[in-house]
Amino acid sequence: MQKPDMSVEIAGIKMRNPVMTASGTFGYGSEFADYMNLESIGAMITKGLSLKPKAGNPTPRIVETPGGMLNAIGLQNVGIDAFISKKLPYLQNVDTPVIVNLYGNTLEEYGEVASRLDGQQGVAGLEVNISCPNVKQGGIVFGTDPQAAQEVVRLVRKNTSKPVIVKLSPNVTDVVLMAKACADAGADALSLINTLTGIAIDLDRRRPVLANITGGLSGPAIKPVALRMVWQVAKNVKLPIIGIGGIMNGRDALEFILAGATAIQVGTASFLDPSAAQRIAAEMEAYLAEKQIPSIASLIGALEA
Amino acid sequence: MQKPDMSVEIAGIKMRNPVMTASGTFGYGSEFADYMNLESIGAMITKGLSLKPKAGNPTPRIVETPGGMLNAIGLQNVGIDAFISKKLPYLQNVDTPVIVNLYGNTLEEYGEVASRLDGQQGVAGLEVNISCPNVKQGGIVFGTDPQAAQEVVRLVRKNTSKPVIVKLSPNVTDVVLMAKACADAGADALSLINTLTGIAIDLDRRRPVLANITGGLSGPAIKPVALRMVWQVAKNVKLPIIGIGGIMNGRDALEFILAGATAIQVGTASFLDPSAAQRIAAEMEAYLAEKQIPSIASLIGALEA
Amino acid sequence: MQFKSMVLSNVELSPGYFRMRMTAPQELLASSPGQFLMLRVVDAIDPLLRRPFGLFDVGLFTPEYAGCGAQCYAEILYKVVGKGTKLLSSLHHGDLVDLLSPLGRGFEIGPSGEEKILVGGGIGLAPLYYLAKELVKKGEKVRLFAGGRNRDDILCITEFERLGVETYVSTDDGTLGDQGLVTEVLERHLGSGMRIFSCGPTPMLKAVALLAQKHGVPCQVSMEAYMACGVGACLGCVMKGANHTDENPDYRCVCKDGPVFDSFELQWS
Amino acid sequence: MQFKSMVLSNVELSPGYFRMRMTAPQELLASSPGQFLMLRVVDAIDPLLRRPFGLFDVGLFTPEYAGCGAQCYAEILYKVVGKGTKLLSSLHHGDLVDLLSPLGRGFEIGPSGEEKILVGGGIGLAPLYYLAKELVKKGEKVRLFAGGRNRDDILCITEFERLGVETYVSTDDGTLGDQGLVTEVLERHLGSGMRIFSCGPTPMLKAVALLAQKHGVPCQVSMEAYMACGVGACLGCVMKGANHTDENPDYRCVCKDGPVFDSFELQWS
Ligand SMILES: Cc1cc2nc3c(=O)[nH]c(=O)nc-3n(C[C@H](O)[C@H](O)[C@H](O)COP(=O)(O)OP(=O)(O)OC[C@H]3O[C@@H](n4cnc5c(N)ncnc54)[C@H](O)[C@@H]3O)c2cc1C
Ligand SMILES: Cc1cc2nc3c(=O)[nH]c(=O)nc-3n(C[C@H](O)[C@H](O)[C@H](O)COP(=O)(O)OP(=O)(O)OC[C@H]3O[C@@H](n4cnc5c(N)ncnc54)[C@H](O)[C@@H]3O)c2cc1C
Ligand SMILES: Cc1cc2nc3c(=O)[nH]c(=O)nc-3n(C[C@H](O)[C@H](O)[C@H](O)COP(=O)(O)O)c2cc1C
Ligand SMILES: Cc1cc2nc3c(=O)[nH]c(=O)nc-3n(C[C@H](O)[C@H](O)[C@H](O)COP(=O)(O)O)c2cc1C
Ligand code: FES
Ligand code: FES
Repeated sequence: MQKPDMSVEIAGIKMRNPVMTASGTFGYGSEFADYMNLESIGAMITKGLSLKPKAGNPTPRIVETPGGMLNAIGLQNVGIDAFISKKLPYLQNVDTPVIVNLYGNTLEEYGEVASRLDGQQGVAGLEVNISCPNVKQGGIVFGTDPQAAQEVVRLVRKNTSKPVIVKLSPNVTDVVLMAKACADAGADALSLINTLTGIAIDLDRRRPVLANITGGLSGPAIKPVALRMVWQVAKNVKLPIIGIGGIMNGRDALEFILAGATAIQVGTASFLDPSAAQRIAAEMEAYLAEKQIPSIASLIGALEA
Repeated sequence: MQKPDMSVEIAGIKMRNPVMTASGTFGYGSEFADYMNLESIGAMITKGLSLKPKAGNPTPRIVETPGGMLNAIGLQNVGIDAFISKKLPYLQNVDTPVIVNLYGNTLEEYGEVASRLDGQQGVAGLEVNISCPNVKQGGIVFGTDPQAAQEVVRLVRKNTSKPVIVKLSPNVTDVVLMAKACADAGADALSLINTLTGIAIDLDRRRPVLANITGGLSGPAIKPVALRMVWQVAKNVKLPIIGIGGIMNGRDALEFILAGATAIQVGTASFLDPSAAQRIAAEMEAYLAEKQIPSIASLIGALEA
Repeated sequence: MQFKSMVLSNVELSPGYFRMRMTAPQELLASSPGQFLMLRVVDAIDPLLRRPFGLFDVGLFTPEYAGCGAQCYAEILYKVVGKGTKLLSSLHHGDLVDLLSPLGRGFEIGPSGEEKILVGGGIGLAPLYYLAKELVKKGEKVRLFAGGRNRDDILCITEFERLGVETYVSTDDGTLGDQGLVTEVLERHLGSGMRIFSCGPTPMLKAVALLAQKHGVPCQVSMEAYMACGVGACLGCVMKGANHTDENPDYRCVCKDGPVFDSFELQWS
Repeated sequence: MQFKSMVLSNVELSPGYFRMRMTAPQELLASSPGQFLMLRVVDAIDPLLRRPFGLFDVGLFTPEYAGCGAQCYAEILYKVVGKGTKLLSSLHHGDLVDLLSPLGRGFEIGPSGEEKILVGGGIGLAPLYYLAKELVKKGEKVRLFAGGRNRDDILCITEFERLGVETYVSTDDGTLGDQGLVTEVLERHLGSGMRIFSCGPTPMLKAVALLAQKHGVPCQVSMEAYMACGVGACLGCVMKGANHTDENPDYRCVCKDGPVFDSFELQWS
């Protein structure tokens, strides 16, 4: 039979397949060029970007946990100026849509970063990370409060003509409530999940392993929670969804598609296998071919539940 | 040196060591008598008990996930009458405190189960599972709403003279808020965490693996989240805490003690190793002996963070 | 009982089907056919849970084995279907595994004199060999009906025949024995004075149970269910008993009340 | 580069210390001493992350090995400290592992004619053997100062001497070589016209860096950090550069900017 049609579109961003790289796990793309073909996947999402360069947290910043890992990088990044001058040019020459993940330490910063990126060639869309504290308001996390999240999304929406993807935090009682809030505020798509907050302890030293004490849990361990949240949101919100969380292979990825995701992101898997994103895209296509499923679109939300 | 003192006390319940068996993972105790000495551990917690016998969910009810498992048993249990007539007598002859885990399908049921147990010989305390839906109020889960949780705890408190341990759900934005609510309502101790809600998908059949669709995630995968919540609650609430989540060995257990737990519960580990609870108690004592730590009490909340 | 046992051999009998022999404590000789074991493949979290397997054979070593310490062995016959069994198939002589056994309720052999009819579908054959051995020891007349999709699913027939068991083989594609379902072959031979012992995929067991009922032949079935604890504690492996209703729940644990049930104990809908 | 390689040998040299030889692609010959590899012990999620190890040796097979397909080999020298290395130590000839290598920035050999001073603490010796081999090939004069807690921590000294390297051994407890810290021995021999290449626990590296500064000897150090990606993407392995301030962050990735740094590149406080 002929090749399955793996192409999908999210908020106007056309992708050759549903596989994206998750922010913070794929650097600025170039780091993986020796290990895979960057033009074999659907889209690349860059490391969380802020207005000014960000130092990030002291070390240790990462630790392995059962079936997962904790990270407390602290959103270290080069800042918008260096991104535009040093990182973006390389990405502009790769024939794969680039989505810039951004965040702000204050509400205003979100708006500024968004507008600074608005004019930029080769930025196909924005992914807004709301899983970070508002330094102005005693560190309450934007992504755990519907009002705060809405303000962020509205402001970003106002400051860009590019597609706005909002990335949801799983550390909430009701992810559907957060999803609806972001949808009402003008989000074009939703990506979920970000990491679950956890800690690891060094028993002998009687200290947390991470200098930051808490970190974000990622990897296979969180897959069941991620699938559940994607499924809940897909049932209750009309926006296209990008599924994230513990995806290690094509079968994992297709489970998220069945649960209602239009595309997926590969995060921690890229650390285990730097060509994971390309491999997963190939594994997904091979599955469709084997089962004689003509197009990936027919699997989106096809879970019988 | 002489043996370390492993004894702890929670809300008046004296235990020879901090190891308890987690509700639903240890049946009614007798199931494990062939595999371990039931009098080698601190306490036993029985399967979630309701007023009437409960059929539970259709099958499949369990599935393995990366580093964990999902269960949707549906709180199947024999009901209070059969528990008192058939299960309790056996437990009364075991020289280890028995704590009865209970739940209600309505607010009122919580009160009734509690009062029915109040008079019972050999019930050292009650553990109240608030991680279940209120059938009367459109299935909102008691354990995710501070008001609902408080009502439950107040009612149980009113209906029993026994120590009341409230078991918290991790599926909330702010576990400290829930903990405080339960403390204010009269809880004597808090146990956490219950399972994280997740789903598993059978790709080829395009269906959820569990008949109930969603299930509760347990096992090593959730340990970092459990440690984080225990640590947060211990810092902010004065009540004694029982740490639960992915404890597989003595080192895991001691990490929870450092994070602020006075005792711990062994759940999924008992499936991998039916003598896990006894082994973990022994491993904890061996660690203290090796490090020449005279008493477990000195480690409670000793994390330097 | 929980014990560590050493892998002695682990041989691929036909594509994807393995027979593994392990050392076992003397006490396992007290097990009965139909009982099972829970095996922990690796002392790690992936795979996390134990895997259940029926006892294919249990016995005393013949002298030439006497070297290896234990005097008793246990065998399982297994099919590679996923992560755990794949890992299991990679174990070598000398590797250690952690076992719980004997678990559950085995077959009830019934009065002697009857014809004992064994019905196995695919890997469902596993517990029937141990049963056949015990029946033959008691001098019973035993017949085996073994079915599978194709020739590769038919295992150990010679072993049964060596016991003096009369065997009837059928495959869906006719690549070995009669073409057709094992139940079709079975029906041609069913009569009074027989007792059926059956293990295999649930649809087959259901068909066998109906046949047995139709011909008034007592029938036991060995069921499968996802298991976590194997000791009746987690309630993960339950099946609906014949009289189960949501008002009067009657769930049976496959691990403890089973895996072997009288066919009329269960709800077959 | 990412490649699968076959374990050829995996030998315990002293309690808890192993030397493992693997097949490798020809391209690895282009690696330089001080570069490292990231090894995936099992294709499972426990342990999840790759483990970094320095290249202990890389070379062409001597003819007698020619059988095994590849023409090139890589070796690592490792200490069992936790889950991953324990599992690694259980691998046998024929097992496959997945590797990323060469990674990072290796040692800069510097002008010829200087005395090349190698300083290794415990397992820190690993990358220095590959370095010594290359230096000797270039006809440089090489001295090795190897330190450890006790005699079991001193490895492969004969291998270095066979290269013609002058070796100085010291142990904290004096069970082998001089009693005392490697830096004490080192200081007695430091002089101009030397260049230091050092690998070991961070406190030792700090002491070596200070010594080098005091005697005006250029010094490179090979650092360790927890790593996830190994390619500069996750920012998990960073260290503060000499001029790092929170306003003007200057973090260096050990995996990409290192693991080898000039001692003055880093903030040693
Ligand atoms: C009482 C009993 C006796 C059994 N005897 C045998 C035997 O003698 N030979 C044999 O080959 N198989 C037997 N099985 C089935 C065997 O347990 C499964 O094939 C095996 O657990 C699959 O594990 P896996 O990791 O390879 O598959 P995976 O699909 O990766 O397993 C994932 C999870 O599903 C469970 N699972 C998958 N298939 C089954 C199944 N059919 N039954 C129960 N749990 C399952 C696994 O235990 C595991 O928890 C028996 C099952 C039961 C309940
Ligand atoms: C560039 C580099 C080169 C190295 N070269 C060698 C070598 O040649 N020989 C050798 O024996 N060891 C070397 N190490 C250290 C080695 O990587 C660790 O000992 C190993 O990762 C421990 O894994 P584990 O699972 O046994 O220990 P665990 O404690 O179970 O590991 C848990 C986690 O911590 C990480 N970790 C633990 N210790 C270290 C450490 N010292 N450095 C970095 N990560 C660590 C592991 O990678 C893993 O992610 C090197 C480290 C780095 C960064
Ligand atoms: C080291 C690391 C850094 C990350 N940095 C970011 C970030 O900057 N912005 C963001 O939105 N998410 C970040 N994430 C979250 C991932 O994008 C992803 O949501 C999460 O890891 C879950 O997916 P996974 O299980 O496939 O890794 C980071 C994750 C890791 C492991
Ligand atoms: C099969 C199963 C059944 C459970 N039943 C109950 C229950 O009836 N009541 C309850 O409060 N918690 C129940 N739990 C939750 C456990 O008590 C425990 O909180 C959870 O499993 C986390 O601990 P673990 O990771 O050690 O398993 C159950 C867990 C499992 C796996
Ligand atoms: S497997 Fe736990 S009750 Fe049967
Ligand atoms: S290990 Fe990821 S950046 Fe160095």
